[in-house]
Amino acid sequence: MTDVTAGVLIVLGGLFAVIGALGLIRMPDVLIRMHASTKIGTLACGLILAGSAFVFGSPDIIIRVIAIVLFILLTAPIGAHMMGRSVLSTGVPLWKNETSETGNLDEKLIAEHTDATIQSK
Amino acid sequence: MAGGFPKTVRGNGLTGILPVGLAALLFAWFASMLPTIAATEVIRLTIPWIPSLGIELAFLVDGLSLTFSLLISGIGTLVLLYSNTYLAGHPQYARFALFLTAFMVSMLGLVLADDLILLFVFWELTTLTSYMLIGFSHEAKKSRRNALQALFVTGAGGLAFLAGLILLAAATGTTSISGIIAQGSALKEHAMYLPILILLLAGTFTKSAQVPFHFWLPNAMAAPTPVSAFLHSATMVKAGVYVMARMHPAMSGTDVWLWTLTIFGAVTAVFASLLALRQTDLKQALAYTTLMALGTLTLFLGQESGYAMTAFATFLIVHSLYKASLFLVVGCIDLSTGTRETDQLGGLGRIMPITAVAAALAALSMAGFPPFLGFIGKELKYAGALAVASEPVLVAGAALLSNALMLAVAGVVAFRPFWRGTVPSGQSPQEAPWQMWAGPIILASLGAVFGIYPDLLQVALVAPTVISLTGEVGEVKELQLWAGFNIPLILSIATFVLGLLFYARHVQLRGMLERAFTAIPNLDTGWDRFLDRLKGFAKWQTQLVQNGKLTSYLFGTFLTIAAGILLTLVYTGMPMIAVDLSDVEWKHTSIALLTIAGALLALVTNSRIAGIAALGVVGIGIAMIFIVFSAPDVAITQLLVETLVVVLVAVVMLRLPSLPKAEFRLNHALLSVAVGASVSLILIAVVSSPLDLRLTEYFEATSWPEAYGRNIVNVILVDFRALDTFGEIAVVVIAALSAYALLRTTRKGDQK
Amino acid sequence: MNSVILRVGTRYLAGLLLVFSFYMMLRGHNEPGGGFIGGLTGATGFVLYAIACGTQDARAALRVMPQTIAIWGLGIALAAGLFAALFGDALFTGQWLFIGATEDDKGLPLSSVLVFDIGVYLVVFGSILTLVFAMEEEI
Amino acid sequence: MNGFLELSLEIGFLCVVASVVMAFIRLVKGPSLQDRVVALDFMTVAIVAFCGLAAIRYGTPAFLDVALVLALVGFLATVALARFAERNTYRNRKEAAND
Amino acid sequence: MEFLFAITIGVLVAAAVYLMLSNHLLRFIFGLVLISNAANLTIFVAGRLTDGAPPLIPEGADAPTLAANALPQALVLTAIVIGFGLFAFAIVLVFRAWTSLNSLTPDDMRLAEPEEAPK
Amino acid sequence: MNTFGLNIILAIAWVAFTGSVSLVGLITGFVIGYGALWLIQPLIGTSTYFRRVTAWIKLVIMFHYELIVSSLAVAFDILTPRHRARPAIIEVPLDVKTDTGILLVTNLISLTPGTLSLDVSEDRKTLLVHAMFADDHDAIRKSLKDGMERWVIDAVEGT
Amino acid sequence: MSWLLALPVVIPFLTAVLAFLTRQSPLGRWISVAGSSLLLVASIILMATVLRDGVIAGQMGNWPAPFGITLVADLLSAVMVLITAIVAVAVSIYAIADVDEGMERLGYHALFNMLIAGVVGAFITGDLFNLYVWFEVMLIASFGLLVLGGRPEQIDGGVKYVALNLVSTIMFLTGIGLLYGMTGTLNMADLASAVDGADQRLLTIVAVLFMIAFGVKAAVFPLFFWLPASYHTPAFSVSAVFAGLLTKVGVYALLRMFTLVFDHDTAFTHTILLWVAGLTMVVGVLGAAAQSDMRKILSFHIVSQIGYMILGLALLTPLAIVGAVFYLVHHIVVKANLFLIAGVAQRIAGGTELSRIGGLYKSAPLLAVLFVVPAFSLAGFPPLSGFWAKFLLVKAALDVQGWIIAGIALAVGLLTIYSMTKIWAQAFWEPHPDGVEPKLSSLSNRERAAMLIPIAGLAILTVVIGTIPEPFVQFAEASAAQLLDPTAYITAVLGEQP
Ligand code: NA
Ligand code: NA
Repeated sequence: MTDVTAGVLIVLGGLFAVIGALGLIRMPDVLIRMHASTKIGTLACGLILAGSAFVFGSPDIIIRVIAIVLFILLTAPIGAHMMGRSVLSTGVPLWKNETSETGNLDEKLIAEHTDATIQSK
Repeated sequence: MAGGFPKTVRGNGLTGILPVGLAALLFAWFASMLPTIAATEVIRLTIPWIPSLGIELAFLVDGLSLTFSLLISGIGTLVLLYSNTYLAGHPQYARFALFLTAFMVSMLGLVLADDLILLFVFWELTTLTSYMLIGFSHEAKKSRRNALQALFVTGAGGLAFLAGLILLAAATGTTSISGIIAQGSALKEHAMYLPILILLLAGTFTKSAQVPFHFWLPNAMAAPTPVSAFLHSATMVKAGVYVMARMHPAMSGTDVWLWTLTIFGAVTAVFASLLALRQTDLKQALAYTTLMALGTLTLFLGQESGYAMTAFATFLIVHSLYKASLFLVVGCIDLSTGTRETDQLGGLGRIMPITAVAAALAALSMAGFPPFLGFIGKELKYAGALAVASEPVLVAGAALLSNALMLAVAGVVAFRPFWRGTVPSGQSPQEAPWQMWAGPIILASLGAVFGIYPDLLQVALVAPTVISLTGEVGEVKELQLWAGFNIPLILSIATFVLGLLFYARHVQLRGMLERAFTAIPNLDTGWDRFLDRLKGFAKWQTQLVQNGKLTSYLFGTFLTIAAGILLTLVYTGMPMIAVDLSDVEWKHTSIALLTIAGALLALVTNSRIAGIAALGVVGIGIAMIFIVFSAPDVAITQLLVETLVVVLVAVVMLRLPSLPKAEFRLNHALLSVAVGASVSLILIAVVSSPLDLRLTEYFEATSWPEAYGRNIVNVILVDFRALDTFGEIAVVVIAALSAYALLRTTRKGDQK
Repeated sequence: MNSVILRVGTRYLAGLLLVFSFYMMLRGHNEPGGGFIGGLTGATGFVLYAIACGTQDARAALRVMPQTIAIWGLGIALAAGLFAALFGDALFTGQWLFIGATEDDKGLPLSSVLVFDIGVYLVVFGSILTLVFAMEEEI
Repeated sequence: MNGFLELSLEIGFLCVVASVVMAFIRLVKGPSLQDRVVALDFMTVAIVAFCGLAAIRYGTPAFLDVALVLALVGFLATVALARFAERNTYRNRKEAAND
Repeated sequence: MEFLFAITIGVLVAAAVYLMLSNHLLRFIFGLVLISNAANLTIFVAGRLTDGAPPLIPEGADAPTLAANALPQALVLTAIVIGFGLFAFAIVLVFRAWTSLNSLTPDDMRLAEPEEAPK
Repeated sequence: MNTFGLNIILAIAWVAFTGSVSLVGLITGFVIGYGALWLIQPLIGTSTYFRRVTAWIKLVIMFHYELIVSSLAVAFDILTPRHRARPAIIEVPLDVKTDTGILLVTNLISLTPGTLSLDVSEDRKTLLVHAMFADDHDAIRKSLKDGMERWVIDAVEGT
Repeated sequence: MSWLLALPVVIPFLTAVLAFLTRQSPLGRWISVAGSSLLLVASIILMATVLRDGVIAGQMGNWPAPFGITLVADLLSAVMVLITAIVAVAVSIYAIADVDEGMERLGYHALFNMLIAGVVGAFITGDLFNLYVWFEVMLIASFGLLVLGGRPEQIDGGVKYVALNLVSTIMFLTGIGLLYGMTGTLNMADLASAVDGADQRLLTIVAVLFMIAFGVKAAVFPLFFWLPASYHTPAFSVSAVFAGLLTKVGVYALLRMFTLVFDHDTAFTHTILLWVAGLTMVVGVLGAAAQSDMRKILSFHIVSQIGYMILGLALLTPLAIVGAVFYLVHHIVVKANLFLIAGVAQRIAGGTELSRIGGLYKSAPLLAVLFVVPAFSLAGFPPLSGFWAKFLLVKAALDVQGWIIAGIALAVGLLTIYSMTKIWAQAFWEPHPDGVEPKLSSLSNRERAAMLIPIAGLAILTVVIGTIPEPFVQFAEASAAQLLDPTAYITAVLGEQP
């Protein structure tokens, strides 16, 4: 039974991984691609790791798996945030369908962030 | 060096006197050996030096070496005495005296050495000290040039000489000179005889300035006159002659020996005497006459007859006496009048009477007038020449011509300045102080004394020398002023007539010679061209290999790698290769492909970020390999390091410009493929046979029971091979400190 | 880097990485890990700190100059090797002390090998930070 | 290990490797710096999953340790590159302003 | 399996050599990273490859039943760290080359070996 | 959360890492955690808060629910040939005050597909969110404020 | 026994640690001097022991060979360690005057001692991978020292030095991997017999790979580019220790590996080495002839003289190995000294470019004397050490009818004379172009002592080797015997084995 659960989780995780990667290829601009990679990737990873927790079943493995997932949950969004921020501040061209409400956002961000970074030196 | 003798004739104090005393002591010491040697005995002194190479500090005093020793130490004493006044007050006199004394000692060592290698040591020491002495006026460019020339030419010969000595030692199985001579004629039959001879002669001919290696000697006159007197008349240049004489018993008697020495000697003698007459500078003229003497001595050594050997021994002494004397006289004239040009000299006889007498005595000996030793020498020369086995006429003719020219030169150098004309205006010459005329007078007088009492010389030196040369007592010929009316006497008379004629016509002759010699290629200007060519070639070659371009260096290095491996492969043939693809899973293939794809992306991309990302992909691919093939520790480390690499590159790249577009270079591509293919091929061959797992099995067996660790990799790192790990962390520390230092000096460097 | 999110995240992550790095180091003898991996991980924590809050803050937090840490690490590693001299063993011979050892259980192992690994940890940690801090400051 | 799990694992590997390959395509195509970095970041996460699969496949929890480390530090590269992009833009603009 | 990765290593080396030969220091660095990886992998592959058996001794056992060759792993680990040290220095050097020589093309760096030797 | 609490968490983390739950392990973890915190001291301001266990549990559950539901939405968009997405960058005013709170909010928003936290303004009052399905900006703002931010405030800053 | 072997490595490391911790104060330099002196004492004891007991080996960590790492000292290793210690003492004293406070604060003394540790480690290890590690220690320390000071030409030279040495390092590493893959062992004594079981064709190829990797380190033709590109750029004490020691580690490694392990097809491998030796001699000496800077001339001469040492190895007769060992020792002393002297010349005459300096003979006669000794020793004048070195090798070449190579060796000697006299004529004899009189008295008493004492010491050593060569020749003979018949070495490491 655990094997079946694990198998399902693994296959599901694998499918999500593929979907995430597909999103990475298919989606029209970088921010949208990040949606695909950050969350779906995390989800896929979590599912597969959960699968392995099921297979091993021992508490230390489960704790370890939980730790891994927590670490990813902690770090992945921070990375995504950094990337997103840099997308805005470097003025990467976005998809035509973007409907942002802030007009000169990138200028503002550059002024706000990078200035401080450089000046802090 | 214009304008009078030094104000003070007190010389250079203790620095000046000590060497004289030392030299005199040495002379006295050698003189005390005369009775022993005259009794045809030898004195030996042997101290072990390098037993493992069979090299000894072996010294031998026999007739030949004692003759040389006495000449060296005796003339050395007088020259040092002379120099003390000649260079009185010179700021570098101490160095001068040191070098001159060192030279003298080296020269003594050379003639006393009874070991080939020891001999060579002293041989090179004379080269070195003479280099220092020729370049004594080191602030003059000419001195430096001529010193280098002398060093280079004799040094080149010296190296050939060394090769010859080594071969000689190998052929005879000993480095002992006595030992070699004792082997008798075995050497002459040895297969290596000819190469040995050629190499040895290369050394002796250059050192003794035989044509065509003669050009350095006149240039060496850049040295102060006492040096010329000592080195280039009496001693150093005779080192070559000495060695030929020393090896005479072991090596002479073959056709090669005979003809080589005869031809080189004869040509040198004639050529040099012509050149001597051509000179207007007294010192230069004397320098060429030295060449003539060296040629003559070589010529004699070519022979085997007792006449030739006796003539050699006698002429050796004669020449040393008069030539040293004349050089010293020229030094006096030079200091007194400020010039050495014959045309600007005259009438010095009344003002410098003692010097004039010395000059006259020496010149008469040189010209070969009776009753001077020079006359006896000349007679023996002719006798020796006529005793030459083949072509005696040619040899005698050469001797005649050179002797006549010698007479003319003697007139020009030692007669004219004193006894003809008047002192040119503007000169106010004085008699030399006694320290400076003592030497010439003593040496010149000895020429007369020995001429009148030849037996003195005969018994004490000539006979023992000839015995050294021939090994037989019976070969010694009598030294006598009157040997009866014979062919040598007739030749002597002819010499006088011809010589006086040459003297009378020397100005016209000089003009003729001038024209003739400008037509002959001059090796001296050739020297400068040689050096330029050498430098030019060196520059060209260096530009070629060391062109300052890193890409060339890298290309060369990688080319060496590829060529080294592939050519070796051609030599060895293909190593055993077994390809087993049965256990390859699709996973493995995809990981490999991913890694390759990453590498190719890094290769082709013009975007820095794509490049870094590509490296990241390669890193990930390799980490996956480590994971799949059971190396979790390595995988973790790989991933951590990869992350840090990206971080560092990202920091540094902020200041670097974008990548330029890469141009495709076919030669680079071919080389890269060759290197890559070689590595692949070797690795495939390596993994084609099974691996001996002794070490790993030991680690597996002992890791837990003995090293208390379950992670074998970690146990290897911190226990089995902890020293590696220690070195490794040292690398990490040093890398950090080095990079830190490099970064921190930025500001300092930029501010400059 | 002037990001609130990163700064706050770093607050947790840096500590987590440090603790995690000690863990990786200590377990290294029996499980994947060890001084290198520990040191690298620990350094990563401070690298993150430096990126998020600037090197001044990171240096202040570290209190000791990183190069001093590195060189002390080297000294400690060397000392761990030299320790064997006291027992007449060769350089880098592991010296073990099992606290509370019984028949079945080896107890709590203390060893020169562990000290060595700590040295390795400190070297890697200190060296990387030396490098990264200096680069951050100079570039 | 039964057949179902083995099959699932094989599918899992296939999917993960395929996703890595697709991410690589994005990495090659770019076009922006961020695209490439996102692709690389995705690969990192995929390797974490890969470690999980390897741990099951070979019955060795040791590979989970690899995942553990990677989960913690993997994002550092992303952060560094993102920061590079920002600072680089700023520098370029500043230089352009100075010109 | 080894064959496959031997080929992979060859490609890595070839790419690395080409990059190192390009007259640009950043590309040289890229090449350096690649070739270091290739060298590490060479040791690993030369020590033979074993799937799924990390050289860890299970609790309760005295020795592993089947384990991958641990020695090359230790060597590679050492080599990776050393390689990192060298890389770190190299990248800083490249940076310094840019700031003090204002060039990343080494063939244009002619201070140590000037084009024309001064007379 | 005060320093002590953080330390406890680190100690627990330690136990988690070592995988052996014991007093010795906990103490060791506490000591090592203490060391780590000591090192990063300047980062930790003085702060005291209750832990709201129930709020935490709710947060965890809701987060996972959101994660799965919106993942499916994004996956659907990826897999279907036409892009339904109407992406936009939206400014969301922030009520959450504490560092931990901000981090949680932003991270959780990022982790739920469809929304991605791009940045927090320097004054910590505004959050920039990239939303994939942003036909109605205000609706998104509202759902975020009433959903994720609310739950986080309850868990972290609740009285 | 094992501590005797370990101490020469441990001492410089401890010194480096202490020197680094005290880098902000002048104490660092004294620690460095003390550490080097201690190293000297340790290496003397080591040498005495090896002379008394023959080859000694120590198993680090008490793990038996070939499983752990073995440190081994035969006569060659012992003498290399000893000479390294001597150079270390000389240079650490010299550095007191030569290295400025800025460099000290950046850790000069620590880097220097780490370099020495790496060199000593390389000489004393009996494990191939461990050799790689020491190579790296040495290499990375040399990187740091080379660019310390950060002048642009240092950076330029550093780029080339680093780039090419990294290539060599990676080749070495690859070679180790391959050799391990063939034999399953890393212990060099163990390798000596383990290679017999390997595919001999493959072994030859791997041997060539090692030859190239070590060839870069040893700076032989056509792999020496990095050396003349960089050695004239760093601080003088740095270039002295580089010139003396670094390339010699490469030569040592060649000597060790190609007598102990790769002796299966000497007809091929050692013929290549012979070609390499000849070309290296010639190309190096011509390179020197093309230079006009003292340090550049000396740098190219390093290359040229490496050729002589390789010649000894290539001929592989007892006498040739004697010559190589003798040359190795002589060269380290002499070459390090010449670079130190160049440093003094730079200080008092204002440079090393020969056309811009002069007058040293007239106004600094002591320096002139001190220069003459190593310079003419290098040129091979008797009775200085270089003569015997050259003599032995030429004799060895002639003994095997190697006419051409002997001729090359001699001709290169002549060109060496040319270079040395060029320096002598232009820096010493020729008046200074600016009319200044460079005097040693322009240095402070402390500087004068710090710079001249090591120079004088090394010069005296040169003279001693030259005039009393017997013990040195005997030593070299014993060492060559050990190299050519490695039984003692192997037994010392592995114990009595079938
Ligand atoms: Na063998
Ligand atoms: Na000059």
